[in-house]
Amino acid sequence: MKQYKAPVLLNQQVSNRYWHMIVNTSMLDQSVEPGQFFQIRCADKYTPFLRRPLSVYRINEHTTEFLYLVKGKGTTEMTTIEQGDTIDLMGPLGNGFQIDSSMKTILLVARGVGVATLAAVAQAAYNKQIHCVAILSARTKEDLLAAEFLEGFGADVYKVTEEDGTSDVTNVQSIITNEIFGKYKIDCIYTCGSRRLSKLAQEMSTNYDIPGQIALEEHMGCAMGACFACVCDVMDGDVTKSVRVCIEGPVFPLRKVVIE
Amino acid sequence: MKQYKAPVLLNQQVSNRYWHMIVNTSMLDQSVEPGQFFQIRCADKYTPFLRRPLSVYRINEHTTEFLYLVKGKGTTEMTTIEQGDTIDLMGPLGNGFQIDSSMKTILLVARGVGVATLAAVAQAAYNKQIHCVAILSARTKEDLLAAEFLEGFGADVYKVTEEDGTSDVTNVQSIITNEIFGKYKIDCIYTCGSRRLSKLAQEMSTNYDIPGQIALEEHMGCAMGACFACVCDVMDGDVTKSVRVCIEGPVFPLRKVVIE
Amino acid sequence: MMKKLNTEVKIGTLTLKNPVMPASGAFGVEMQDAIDFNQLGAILPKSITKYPQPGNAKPRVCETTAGMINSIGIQSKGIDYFLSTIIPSFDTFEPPLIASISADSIEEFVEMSTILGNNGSVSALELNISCPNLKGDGSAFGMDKSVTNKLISEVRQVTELPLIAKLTPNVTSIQEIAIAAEKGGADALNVANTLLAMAIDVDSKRPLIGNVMGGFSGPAVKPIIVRMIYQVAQVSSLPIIGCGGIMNGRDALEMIIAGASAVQVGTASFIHPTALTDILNEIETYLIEHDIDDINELVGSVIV
Amino acid sequence: MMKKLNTEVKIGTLTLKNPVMPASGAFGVEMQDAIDFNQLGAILPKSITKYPQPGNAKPRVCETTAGMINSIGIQSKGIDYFLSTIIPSFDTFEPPLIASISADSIEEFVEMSTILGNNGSVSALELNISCPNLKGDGSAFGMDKSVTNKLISEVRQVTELPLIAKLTPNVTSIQEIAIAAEKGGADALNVANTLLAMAIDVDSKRPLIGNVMGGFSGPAVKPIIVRMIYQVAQVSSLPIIGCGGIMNGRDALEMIIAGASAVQVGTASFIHPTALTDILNEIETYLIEHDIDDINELVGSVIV
Ligand SMILES: Cc1cc2nc3c(=O)[nH]c(=O)nc-3n(C[C@H](O)[C@H](O)[C@H](O)COP(=O)(O)OP(=O)(O)OC[C@H]3O[C@@H](n4cnc5c(N)ncnc54)[C@H](O)[C@@H]3O)c2cc1C
Ligand SMILES: Cc1cc2nc3c(=O)[nH]c(=O)nc-3n(C[C@H](O)[C@H](O)[C@H](O)COP(=O)(O)OP(=O)(O)OC[C@H]3O[C@@H](n4cnc5c(N)ncnc54)[C@H](O)[C@@H]3O)c2cc1C
Ligand SMILES: Cc1cc2nc3c(=O)[nH]c(=O)nc-3n(C[C@H](O)[C@H](O)[C@H](O)COP(=O)(O)O)c2cc1C
Ligand SMILES: Cc1cc2nc3c(=O)[nH]c(=O)nc-3n(C[C@H](O)[C@H](O)[C@H](O)COP(=O)(O)O)c2cc1C
Ligand code: FES
Ligand code: FES
Repeated sequence: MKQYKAPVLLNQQVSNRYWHMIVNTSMLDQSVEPGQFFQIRCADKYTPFLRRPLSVYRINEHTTEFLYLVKGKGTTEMTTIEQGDTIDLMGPLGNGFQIDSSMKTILLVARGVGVATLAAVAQAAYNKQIHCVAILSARTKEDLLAAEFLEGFGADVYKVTEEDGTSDVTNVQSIITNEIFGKYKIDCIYTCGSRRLSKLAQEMSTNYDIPGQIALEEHMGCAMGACFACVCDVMDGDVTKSVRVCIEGPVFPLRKVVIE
Repeated sequence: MKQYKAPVLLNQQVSNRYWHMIVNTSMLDQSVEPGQFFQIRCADKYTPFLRRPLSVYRINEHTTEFLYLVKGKGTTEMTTIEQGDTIDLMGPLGNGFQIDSSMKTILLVARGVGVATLAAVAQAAYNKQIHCVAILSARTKEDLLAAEFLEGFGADVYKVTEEDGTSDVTNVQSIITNEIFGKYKIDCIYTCGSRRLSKLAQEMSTNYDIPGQIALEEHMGCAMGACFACVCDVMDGDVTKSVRVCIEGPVFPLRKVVIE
Repeated sequence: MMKKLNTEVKIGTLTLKNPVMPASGAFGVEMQDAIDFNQLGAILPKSITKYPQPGNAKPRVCETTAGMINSIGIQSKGIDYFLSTIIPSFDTFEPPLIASISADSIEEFVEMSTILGNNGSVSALELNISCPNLKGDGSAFGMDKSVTNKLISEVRQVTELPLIAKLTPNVTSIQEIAIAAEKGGADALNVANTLLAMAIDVDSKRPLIGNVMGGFSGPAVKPIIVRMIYQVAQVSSLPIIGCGGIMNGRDALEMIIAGASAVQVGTASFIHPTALTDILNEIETYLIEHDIDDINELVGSVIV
Repeated sequence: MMKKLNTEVKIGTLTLKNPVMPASGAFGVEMQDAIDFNQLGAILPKSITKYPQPGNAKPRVCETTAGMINSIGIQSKGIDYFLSTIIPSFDTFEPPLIASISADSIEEFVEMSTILGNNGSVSALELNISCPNLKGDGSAFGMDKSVTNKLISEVRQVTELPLIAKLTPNVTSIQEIAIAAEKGGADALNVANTLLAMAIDVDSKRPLIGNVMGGFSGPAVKPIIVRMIYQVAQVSSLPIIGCGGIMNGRDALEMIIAGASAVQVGTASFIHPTALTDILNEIETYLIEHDIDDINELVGSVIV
């Protein structure tokens, strides 16, 4: 983990609420894994004060891409960054997803900007010749991002939205059990972005005995494991254990996390 | 006095420590006088926090120009403003110089960036067909700014610098009494930018019974007369009276100010 | 159909048409060029002293990260000038005038309150028992609960006007002082005056304020003030006027939600001369957007 | 010829090779990726409690203008884990290790100080008598001068190690508490812990911190801390460790000039992971540029 000033190659609005940024990260002295994240200094000011965690969306040889939702002060500032500017980032941070080459088919369950995190999984899976099936959930069709990107990697993508009335948990559950489990033998479930869908994925994982991995989000201070701002609970056998998302996560075994 | 976002037409370094900015002020609903100033928000951040007072350097029909010394946080931020950006300014503020058309010849005594303030006087004097004689004092020849600008308005310019060893008060005094008073009948002395030169100008004004005007600088809070941050003392007959530079000044009768 | 928006709030027996007023010392009649005074909830000139007072050494202001320090030292032309000149200068404006009093002793507070309490143009008194610029290294009446109680009780005897105690944040327990002021008979509590602070130029090694220490204001201090408003609201039933670090409507709303019935805005006007009226507009927009008819519903509505 | 620069400072009997160390709670062994720990004046892990403690509700941090609020609540695995795991994790680093103790009672402070005082790897104890996150609405031992005095005196009986009292800024008179700590036998004073603060999201009306209130740190608070360092330096001859809002070398120097012999840096590391060593470098550059051979010449050199 180091701090860098990385040249911004692109920073572009891709839908109503989402932006896409590509930065030159050829100076990194370490490889980046899907599920890892960077701490971004959104502006060279003291307001917004804290860095913002963004996971990697696409990992390329010399560049790293982010897909971000414009939510509050920090991400709003980020939209003012222009191509040619530099961005101050620190990372890569945390532990990424495990994507075992012996797997044949994996299931991605992403809600909203959670797809940013799982897109990197699809990319890595493709490189390892693992087939992806993905459920993408979003408020509106416009917010259903990265579907084509995933399809480009050969993924079968199921889209559900509030707009279409298809995104309720029961429907997602029936898609998984009836359609997906009917067609594929899933070796691992990956999820990110929604408490409700994570709970569902956790149930599926337990009921069908499929391993799973989840990327969690917590508000962060240091992002270096020092401050204990970002804790969440995981089960260690029968006891709950407090872990730091920034350094012990953000990816955890799906069945172990205590989803609040 | 109002607050405006004014388009910046030029912001350019003119010497080692000085920058020149031209802003489009065609939206002003009031005329600007030499000696008046604007409160500039140097950056859209809370650090630097306070606005910075800059007096007008040149006053044109649709534009206003500033000449500023890069001194601390605020003026350093100002140098990052680019043509096409807007700048947040409030003004015009304060009382300007009085330049009575009946005068024939006036003397300007400026030190350092004080010339920015007096340049506007030279410009106005030219328009009123008043002849200007100016002593410009600076650390180095490079810092002797606006000399050509004054000469363009027909001013006779005497330059003194530390570099040349010519800027000590005794030498300036001898230039005034021997050379300038020998050649011209001075109707009014205008000064800005140096405590020592102001004292000298004040003495000359008293000893030779020439009226004078001085533009003062004080640290400001509100610049609207409300906070009493910017006070200085002037003589009101035999008693000293506290006045606010922002609203009762920045220009005062030279003989009345108590130069600390 | 637009519902009618109620922005009226009460400070003791005084009704303000809206909760936004200037903070003492950061407002003067000179600002009428910048904003329409008739839109304000109240008018509140700089604290006055009994006798003319020269104020402190310069520099009197300096900036810090997201804030400023001031040590003006209540430069004042005295109460006579206030009566003869300052009060009449606001005569043509509608909002009630609140006079802020600064004094060196309880007796002087009583004396000045008697005079101002009998002036028909003054609608309420704010007792500045918290100015950190007085002699005595930043100490203030408002740092001691029994002094606070005694001071307010004695002033209470001489006037019927609503009394606002302006508390100092430089205390271990603002609740204790708030309770003392309430028991003394205050009608409202201003939370709070400036925090005592200092800044040094590392090159010259000199303090950036002529008077060495001064009062710290601006957005940097807001989280401390919000906390104090919340704390005071837990122990006192008096209306609270929130003051310290408000830069925009959301900051004002934060204080209202924490427990303030009204707010004062000082430093923000130095950065944005139209801050006072902008803030009022932003509050109104928020009320409409959140479908709140009466601002009083928001007061102390924080969900903990 | 380059003169030799002395950056050594003394904290009681403990000599630090330079005045820059981390602030408790904003530093951990995990940060060795970001900076070279061997450059630090001291190593100072997060405050520990006697028993394991879960910490507070989430969110535990939020940002404010030029600062942040935290309410971690001393999440700790207890003193046994500290002895068995945390201390050894710093074994390979040269700087002395200062253990920060947080406890619920004087007896517990004494007990923990006895244990840590007898551990050969611990070079000094910092007594966190100021954590505003404990039960009791942000109150702390360090808010009361007699409690402070008693606490330090009792700990003084059980250990020879240098004792640093970490004071709370949430008091009316930090001088009073400083004197009480000095009389109790403290070897140094940390000025200061975080300011009690609160922030509310105006849309949800919920506090931005799960625990409602929390400790305020970062550049916003610096002017308050500088003032307190200056005030304490006037009344106490103990070395002061300045802490609160340092973001760069000039901020650290400001505190040193105000009266601090050393400084702690917390929040800055969250923004710039290399802040600690950057600050040290900036201090050294300043000393060279200002032709100062010994940093101790700067301590308290403010010209008033
Ligand atoms: C490991 C990790 C990876 C993430 N990856 C992505 C991503 O790829 N794309 C994306 O759009 N978002 C991602 N997020 C969420 C993203 O960090 C927040 O949306 C962002 O911090 C919001 O900042 P803001 O300034 O827009 O909002 P504000 O409301 O101004 O934020 C205020 C504070 O709350 C924190 N905060 C708010 N929401 C979250 C959240 N969901 N998680 C953590 N902190 C939060 C902010 O960091 C900041 O400290 C990720 C979060 C984590 C923890
Ligand atoms: C009426 C008036 C007109 C001025 N006109 C000009 C001009 O045309 N060109 C020019 O270069 N300078 C002018 N100055 C001085 C200019 O305001 C300061 O140089 C500038 O504020 C310094 O800001 P800084 O951020 O660079 O320095 P910093 O050291 O960061 O400033 C810190 C604080 O001190 C204040 N300050 C520092 N020096 C002065 C000063 N001399 N006068 C008032 N406040 C000061 C700043 O405004 C700020 O609040 C004028 C000052 C006044 C009062
Ligand atoms: C320049 C200046 C002068 C002030 N003078 C006074 C005063 O005379 N009386 C008073 O009660 N408060 C005075 N204050 C404090 C303000 O009224 C207010 O309490 C404080 O500035 C915090 O609010 P703000 O952050 O909105 O400025 C002054 C503040 C400033 C900045
Ligand atoms: C996340 C966080 C956790 C903290 N935990 C502790 C702690 O355990 N013990 C302690 O004495 N101080 C703790 N502090 C306070 C810091 O040590 C320091 O006093 C404060 O943050 C001010 O310094 P800064 O502005 O440099 O951060 C903590 C601060 C932060 C931001
Ligand atoms: S953010 Fe500090 S420990 Fe995770
Ligand atoms: S700057 Fe406020 S009165 Fe002049």
